[in-house]
Amino acid sequence: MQVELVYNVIHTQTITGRLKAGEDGAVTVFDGIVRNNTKGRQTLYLDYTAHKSMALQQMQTLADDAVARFGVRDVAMVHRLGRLEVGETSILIAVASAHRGVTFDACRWLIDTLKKQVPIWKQEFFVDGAVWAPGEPFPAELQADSPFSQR
Amino acid sequence: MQVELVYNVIHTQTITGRLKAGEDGAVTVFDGIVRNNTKGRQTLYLDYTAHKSMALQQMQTLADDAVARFGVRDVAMVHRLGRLEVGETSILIAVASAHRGVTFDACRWLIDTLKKQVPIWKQEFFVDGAVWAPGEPFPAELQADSPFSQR
Amino acid sequence: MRLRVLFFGVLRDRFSAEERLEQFPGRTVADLLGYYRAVAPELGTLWGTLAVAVNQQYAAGNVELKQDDEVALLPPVSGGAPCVRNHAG
Amino acid sequence: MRLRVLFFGVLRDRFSAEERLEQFPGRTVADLLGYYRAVAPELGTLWGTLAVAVNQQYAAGNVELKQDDEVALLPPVSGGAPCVRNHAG
Repeated sequence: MQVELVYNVIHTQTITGRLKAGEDGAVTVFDGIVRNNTKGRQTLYLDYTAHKSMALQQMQTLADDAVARFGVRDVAMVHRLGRLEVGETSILIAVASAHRGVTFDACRWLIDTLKKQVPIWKQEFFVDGAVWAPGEPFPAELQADSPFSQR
Repeated sequence: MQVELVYNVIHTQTITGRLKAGEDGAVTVFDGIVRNNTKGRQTLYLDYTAHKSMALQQMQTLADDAVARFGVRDVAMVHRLGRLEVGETSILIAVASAHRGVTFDACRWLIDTLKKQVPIWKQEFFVDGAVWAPGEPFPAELQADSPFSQR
Repeated sequence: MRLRVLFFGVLRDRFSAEERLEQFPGRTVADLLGYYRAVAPELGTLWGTLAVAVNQQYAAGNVELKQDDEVALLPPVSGGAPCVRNHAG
Repeated sequence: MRLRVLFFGVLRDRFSAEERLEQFPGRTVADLLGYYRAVAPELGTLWGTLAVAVNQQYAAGNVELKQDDEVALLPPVSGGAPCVRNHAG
């Protein structure tokens, strides 16, 4: 199970090549890439930062959960940090298993869940300034002052 | 839109690299690979044959339909024919668009539909003989003697 | 009429890849299926599962054939990812 | 008590990445949020959207802090694929 935060280019083929095993019949890969615009505003580049130790722990937990929930054989999840140019891969999630249905389900669950709870932030640089991407609201049970979070 | 039947190794990274454009934020890739067994019987290699001109037409139609139905930006679909070893890619489907939800939906629809109606057949070679894979039943409207097919 | 008939998949174990039928006595796709079913009745239930393509288009049983049509007899297809039929994948 | 406080995302525009709080007067995660909210009330509604991690674990408002805890203030996260919030993707 490859779970990593990296500062250099993500090599899809290396990661999926390492992931595949003889009993696999399907690999579904999600490749998240830096778009050239956000709501029509032209992007120059992005800068990703993370609470690294926590983000890695969270990603490892998600990978374990995906195997347990969907019964897939193995998962690779690599997120890039630092400055990324348009067209570069910010995240690669690959899921391998004997049958394809679960690889689609697990891959989609992983990216959807990562986007809600793994502590990584994106700053977008445009020709006319920079903004922190607004982010997805935390699930109620993770929010610090939520009435649902009285654990 | 890259739609191809090939006899050599499928290079995922080349195909997805060519597919990506600046406005894309997501690429979902399905990589179908030769398993080392079928129902526990050890596979030596596979041999794929096709009704080539018809298969290409069908694949092109599916790619066009995926763009129309799901609103994705572009699709690549490459199927390999001939002899394939365990671990090699038999089919690669990649779907690129600004947002990820539709890339998952379109990619899954493409592989599910391809498996039902694109005229390609697989012969499996085991240590103790060869069999033609049973295949998925045709949708009723494609079957020649179906009562639903009186077009 | 004269037809070019193509055989695929498991049909290749019984027929050649391509056959020129110089004097086909029937009229429709269903007639052609009946003709070959009579030639190889030992293929049994396979005959009920076939699709037929006329000039690279799927064709129903009542489609009329024309001189020099290419007719392909297609067993259930098995391209794509290597999944077995009775699995969720 | 003494705490190590980490700031992320948009909070970095207002605070440094890390701050050592030598004499935190409160007791819980909610107290700490209240403390910083009083320092930077101009951040407004952002305060209501934060999550807090204590020693790398998400923690609710009523969690008690201990000497030398690492407490991270986390705005809504935006890692992964570059999708905007109000889209289907």
